[in-house]
Amino acid sequence: MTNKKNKKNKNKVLKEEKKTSQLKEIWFRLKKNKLAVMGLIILLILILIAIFADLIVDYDNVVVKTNMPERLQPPSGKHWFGTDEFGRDILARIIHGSRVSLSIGVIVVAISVFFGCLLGGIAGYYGGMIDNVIMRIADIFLAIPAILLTITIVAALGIGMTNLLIALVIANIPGYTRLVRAVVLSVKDVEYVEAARAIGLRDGRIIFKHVIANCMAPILVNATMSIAGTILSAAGLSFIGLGIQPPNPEWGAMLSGGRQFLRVAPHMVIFPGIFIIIAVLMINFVGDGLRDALDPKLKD
Amino acid sequence: MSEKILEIDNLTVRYKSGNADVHAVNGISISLEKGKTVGIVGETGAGKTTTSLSIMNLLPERTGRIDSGTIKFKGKEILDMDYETIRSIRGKEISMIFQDPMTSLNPIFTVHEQLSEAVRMHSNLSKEDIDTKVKNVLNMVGISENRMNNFPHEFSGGMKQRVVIAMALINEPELLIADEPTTALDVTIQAQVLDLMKNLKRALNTSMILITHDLGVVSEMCDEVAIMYAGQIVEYGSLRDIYKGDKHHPYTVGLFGSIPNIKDKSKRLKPISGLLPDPTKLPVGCYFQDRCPHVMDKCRTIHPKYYINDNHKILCHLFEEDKHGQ
Amino acid sequence: MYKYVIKRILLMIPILLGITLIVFFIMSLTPGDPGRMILGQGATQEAVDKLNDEFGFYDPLPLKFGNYIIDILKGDFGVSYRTQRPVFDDLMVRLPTTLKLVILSLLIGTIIGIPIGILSAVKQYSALDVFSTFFALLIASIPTFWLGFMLIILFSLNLEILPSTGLESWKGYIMPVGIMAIGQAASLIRLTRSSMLEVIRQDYIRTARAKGVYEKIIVFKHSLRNALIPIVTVVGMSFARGLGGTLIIEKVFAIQGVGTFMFDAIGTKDIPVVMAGVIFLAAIFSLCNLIVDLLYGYLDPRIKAQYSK
Amino acid sequence: MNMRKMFANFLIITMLFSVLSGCGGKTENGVPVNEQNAEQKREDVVLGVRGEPLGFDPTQTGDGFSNTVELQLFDGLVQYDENRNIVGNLATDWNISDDGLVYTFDLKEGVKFHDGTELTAEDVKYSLDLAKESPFTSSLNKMESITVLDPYKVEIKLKEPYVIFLEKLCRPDGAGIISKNARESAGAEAFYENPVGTGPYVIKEWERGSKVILERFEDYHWGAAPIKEAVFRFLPEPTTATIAVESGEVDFTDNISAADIPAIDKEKVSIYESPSFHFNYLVLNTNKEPLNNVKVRQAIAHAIDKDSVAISALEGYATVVDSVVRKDAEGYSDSIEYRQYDVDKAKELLKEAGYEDGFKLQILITEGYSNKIAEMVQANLKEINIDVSIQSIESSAFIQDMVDGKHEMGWFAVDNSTTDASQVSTMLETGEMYNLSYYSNTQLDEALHVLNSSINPKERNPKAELVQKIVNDEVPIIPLFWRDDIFLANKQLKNVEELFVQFNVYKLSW
Repeated sequence: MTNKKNKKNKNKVLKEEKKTSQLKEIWFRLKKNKLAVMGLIILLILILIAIFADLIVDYDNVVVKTNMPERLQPPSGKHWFGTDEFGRDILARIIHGSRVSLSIGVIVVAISVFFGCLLGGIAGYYGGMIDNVIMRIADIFLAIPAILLTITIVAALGIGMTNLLIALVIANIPGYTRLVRAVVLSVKDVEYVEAARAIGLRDGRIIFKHVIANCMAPILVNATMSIAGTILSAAGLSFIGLGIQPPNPEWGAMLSGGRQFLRVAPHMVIFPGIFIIIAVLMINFVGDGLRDALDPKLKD
Repeated sequence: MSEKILEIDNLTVRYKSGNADVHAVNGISISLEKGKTVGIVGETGAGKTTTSLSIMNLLPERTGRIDSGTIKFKGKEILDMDYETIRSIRGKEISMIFQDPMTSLNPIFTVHEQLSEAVRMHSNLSKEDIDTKVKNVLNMVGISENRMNNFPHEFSGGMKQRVVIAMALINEPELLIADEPTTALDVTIQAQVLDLMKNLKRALNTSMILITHDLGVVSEMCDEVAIMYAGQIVEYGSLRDIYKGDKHHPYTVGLFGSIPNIKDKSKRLKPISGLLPDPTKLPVGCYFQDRCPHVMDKCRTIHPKYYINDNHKILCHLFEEDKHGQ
Repeated sequence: MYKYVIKRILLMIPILLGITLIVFFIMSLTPGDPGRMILGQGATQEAVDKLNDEFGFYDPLPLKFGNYIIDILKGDFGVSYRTQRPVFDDLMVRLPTTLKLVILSLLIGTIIGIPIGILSAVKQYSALDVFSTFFALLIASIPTFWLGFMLIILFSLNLEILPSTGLESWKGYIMPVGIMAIGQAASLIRLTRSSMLEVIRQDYIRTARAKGVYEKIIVFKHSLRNALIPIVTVVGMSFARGLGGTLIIEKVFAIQGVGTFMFDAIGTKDIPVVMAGVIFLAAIFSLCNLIVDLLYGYLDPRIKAQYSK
Repeated sequence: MNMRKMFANFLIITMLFSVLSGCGGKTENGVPVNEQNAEQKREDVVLGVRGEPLGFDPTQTGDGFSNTVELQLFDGLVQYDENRNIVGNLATDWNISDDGLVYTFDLKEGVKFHDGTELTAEDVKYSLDLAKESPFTSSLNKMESITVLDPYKVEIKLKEPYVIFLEKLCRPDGAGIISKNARESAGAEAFYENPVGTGPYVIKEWERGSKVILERFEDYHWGAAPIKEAVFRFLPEPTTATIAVESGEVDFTDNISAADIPAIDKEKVSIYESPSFHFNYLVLNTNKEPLNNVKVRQAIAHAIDKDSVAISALEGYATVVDSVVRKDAEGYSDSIEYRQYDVDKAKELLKEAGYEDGFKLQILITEGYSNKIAEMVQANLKEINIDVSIQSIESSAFIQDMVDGKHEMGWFAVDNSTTDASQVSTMLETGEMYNLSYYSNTQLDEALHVLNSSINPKERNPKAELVQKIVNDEVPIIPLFWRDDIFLANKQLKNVEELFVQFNVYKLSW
């Protein structure tokens, strides 16, 4: 028995070594890309702000509590980014808003990638009827302009955070299904998949462990980019009134709330906008860096 | 001394990369007489392709660096030439055949277009004249005229290599550089392509540099042979010196040892143990020291000098005592 | 080749049918009813119910969908609940505005984007390359409406040189088209650059150089022709998506385009308009898809061969 | 091009934006367009309105955008003068029967339709018969019958007494008189888009999606209008409409967001303001737990800071009220001790009701400033730990859900184009469609019935006071404010104030 266990550990160790060296290699290449490093650092800061938002600023009486005498004040010593139409400090609301805005991107992409891999994997691996059906449905969803599809779904389910997420996920799944299917097709006939099939692994394991694991690179890069894209479209949806409902301070909602005061209090629109740009830009940098790091051909 | 078409003297080429530079070519010298063919033999990664690319200054712009050495073509120094001069030589006086025919042709242009472009670049012949030239060269390489307007993907590997050869020879260059022209082809096609190149060479009296790791091809095609190892020519000599000579560099012995010989009954081939040294951290002394059966202390400390016997040169301490290189 | 085109057009029909089914289903989930929407707050409940009956709003879903499909096949896309006019008349009024925006921005975006993309690929890691990549990523990270506001504050409010509304004069076009064009250029720069980098590394480029071909010809003939396929896809698709996608720009600059038209229709649950609009946009999308695929054939003989097989 | 330099550039660009936008305010770069050609008198006016009309048949349209244009194309039997008294228009005089059920009108002679034909009693009967049945003019469905007594005399019988019937007849966008034979010959469909009326303007051109151009009707029976051409441009976005007026592209707009007012350049344009008939209030659904408990409703009434709600919603451009009847309306009673903003009293009442640790409550709203009201109410009620969640849905679905009673608390607003106390019946009379509180009180119903039927103040005022007392005690609804109408107009445009009475371009001039 022990012998078998040792062998397993040895394999694990070997695999560990192989994996770490692979990761080290990617990290090594990523480090070279200065923009990506900057992106990572600033993203970490934003994430830390989001996590410790409660410690930085008290939610109830700073972020939500109205204080009408101090409404619409421009940036000042007391309120670095000024106050909104209810007299609430905009910097505090941005800090808390980061929690919602950043998580929207990650949640939506995570779910869509999961379903994308599931559907794309099956379609790519089995081909034939299943592939045709899944891909035709994907084509149907892709043919409807994304923003109109999202609006229709939100109009149907009603305005609110969860419905916004559902709408964005549904709009994203077809894209990922197609991406994963294409990658699976290119990897499917490669020898090691033949070998895996030969030693009798069940299809499920083959699809997920071997095939999809090896298409992680393009999926990962694409996922990073679409986290950025999702944050932007969530802000867009809030702008046209379908986004997050008050009082929780999501950046997009703050932007659309401030739109009315564009001339009187432009700061209400400028600062949340800048934070959206910074967050999305940094994610794009990391995504760009990842693409170069993961795609060996693109070395210097 | 017949006229030298190409003289490479102490060429050193380095690839700049983020953390450690790759020393691909470390001071090689080759001189080639007109009409002759020199074979460059060595394992992959020995610096053969880098040498061939440097001749026409085709090294990747950002990373390739020619640190030292001179390349004289018909007496003129190539490294000093401005863009227009070097461009006018490429494909006109010197041309190249690359290894993988599958990717050497532009997939979206017809064969005729790619061939006629080679002519258009160096002459302003009328369309008809160019067409006749293209037809002639295609016939020369055994491809029928009416396939002229096909696309590369409509040809087999062997046929594509013939097109590449046609493209290289269409302007009747004086020097032809062939970088492993037959490696990607299977054996039967390989023989046809080699015969074709031999006839064309004789017909057009082109001098040629043939790069290969196949000693059989060298013996058939070349007049002189240079054996490269880790960016250096460890042995250089005429066909007779290399194949019949008594003194050989240990690496050459190892190379010949690893060729299967129908007459030899022994079951196992004698491969050279170990691997090429890491080009970013080349050892002091002789680069072959880790794999050389006759390694001596001197080999690990002092870099060997050439033992020269008439035209035959060997870079190894074993032979140094007999006669010091002039 | 024609066989392929006909096959693709026939394939569009099930897709359009599928779209109709999905959008119809989603729209039926939306709250509210046309009767109340038309008669407004003042009307009595009986009047609202009577009107809803006329529209067959209370029929069971499958019956409603069946009738709708039959009408479409007869070419009758029905009448907008709100304006009582045939749906396509209203859509056609809005189409030229959006078309102008999309085509103009696409043209400018392409004219700026592709050359810069090529240059930054040819001169990789040069100042131009680093800056254009940074610029492209920056523009891709800015929410369109935020940029719109900033420009309105800057040019309409403070400098008062550009109108902030609609497309009355040519000046009205500058900001909306400008924003869309930069966005287009940004994505094209990144795409052209990576696509060109991919091609420049190919062996046949080295062969061309070895043939003594001029650098300019190598870049613009050999490399660009090969790099065009992904570029053509993006340009084709952004035109198709542009028609429905200019909603945000239309909202910021108060332009009555297809985007706002669809948005209001969805909001006011004007089902015939939403259905007709989505089918129309999807049809254009599929057509663009087909045109792009045909362009592939033209650009790359290997693909053309597959088509005629 | 190292990293530090690039990041510095990025900062500079963002600073540039904020600096330039921060300074806002005025630049004196030359005189705006409209003042340059002030010398030769302008003959046209460009009006920025919020949306596009659907059609121009007063009896077949109910939306505000169509009404705005219809006001220019048709006349009613009677009209308001500048102090909102009712005077004759197509009718020279009229009398009302004692029981308030029969109205007889003598028509003005020689009034021309746009197609040159003459107005007769037949046209009046035809128009009002249509309005009697149409779902778009529900307030006129109270008419029983219209009979032609002679070519210039007509009699209208009502189903039940309707105190504000004459006010309704003042509105040509519902009770406008249309030409009978023009509509019958062209057909309802064609008439819907090019109507024939007697009003001061005629449709010249309708550019869908962008503007409607009206042309002066030369032989209008009160004399041709000073403005020859009136262009209605559709500007849905308030901020854009405001800028359009400031930049001189447009001469007038009623689509202003109160938030922009401080930034408007007062030298270039003039701002007019006056209370409207748009009454905003909070609805408490008495069928729903715990709103069925009167103490809870009273507590909520005390917890709402109405002034802050008005500021957050409309920047204070509203008339905040305590009573369901406005101060300047007849019948307002100042003897009642109305509920004031008092958080402690609210907590006390909640404790008495047994809900001091609070409960969850949903407020139903729709697009527009009601979001701001909801956010303010949410913040106010948080003080007495009532946890309010906001549910916003599209306007027509919102009305339907409220009518179906799906709401707990809700915002609502009515515009009955009157401040008369009788209008409370639409909100609180038992069985009324818009009694959204589902509140029923026989005493209140009886008082409202009197208010609707009798016209003499001695009978009405005590009833009005009773209504206000019951509403204040029982709190089925919480009155908030009457929204102010705000107009923004070119400095040269004259008597813009008259538009507050009724949106008649006829009154404007340069």
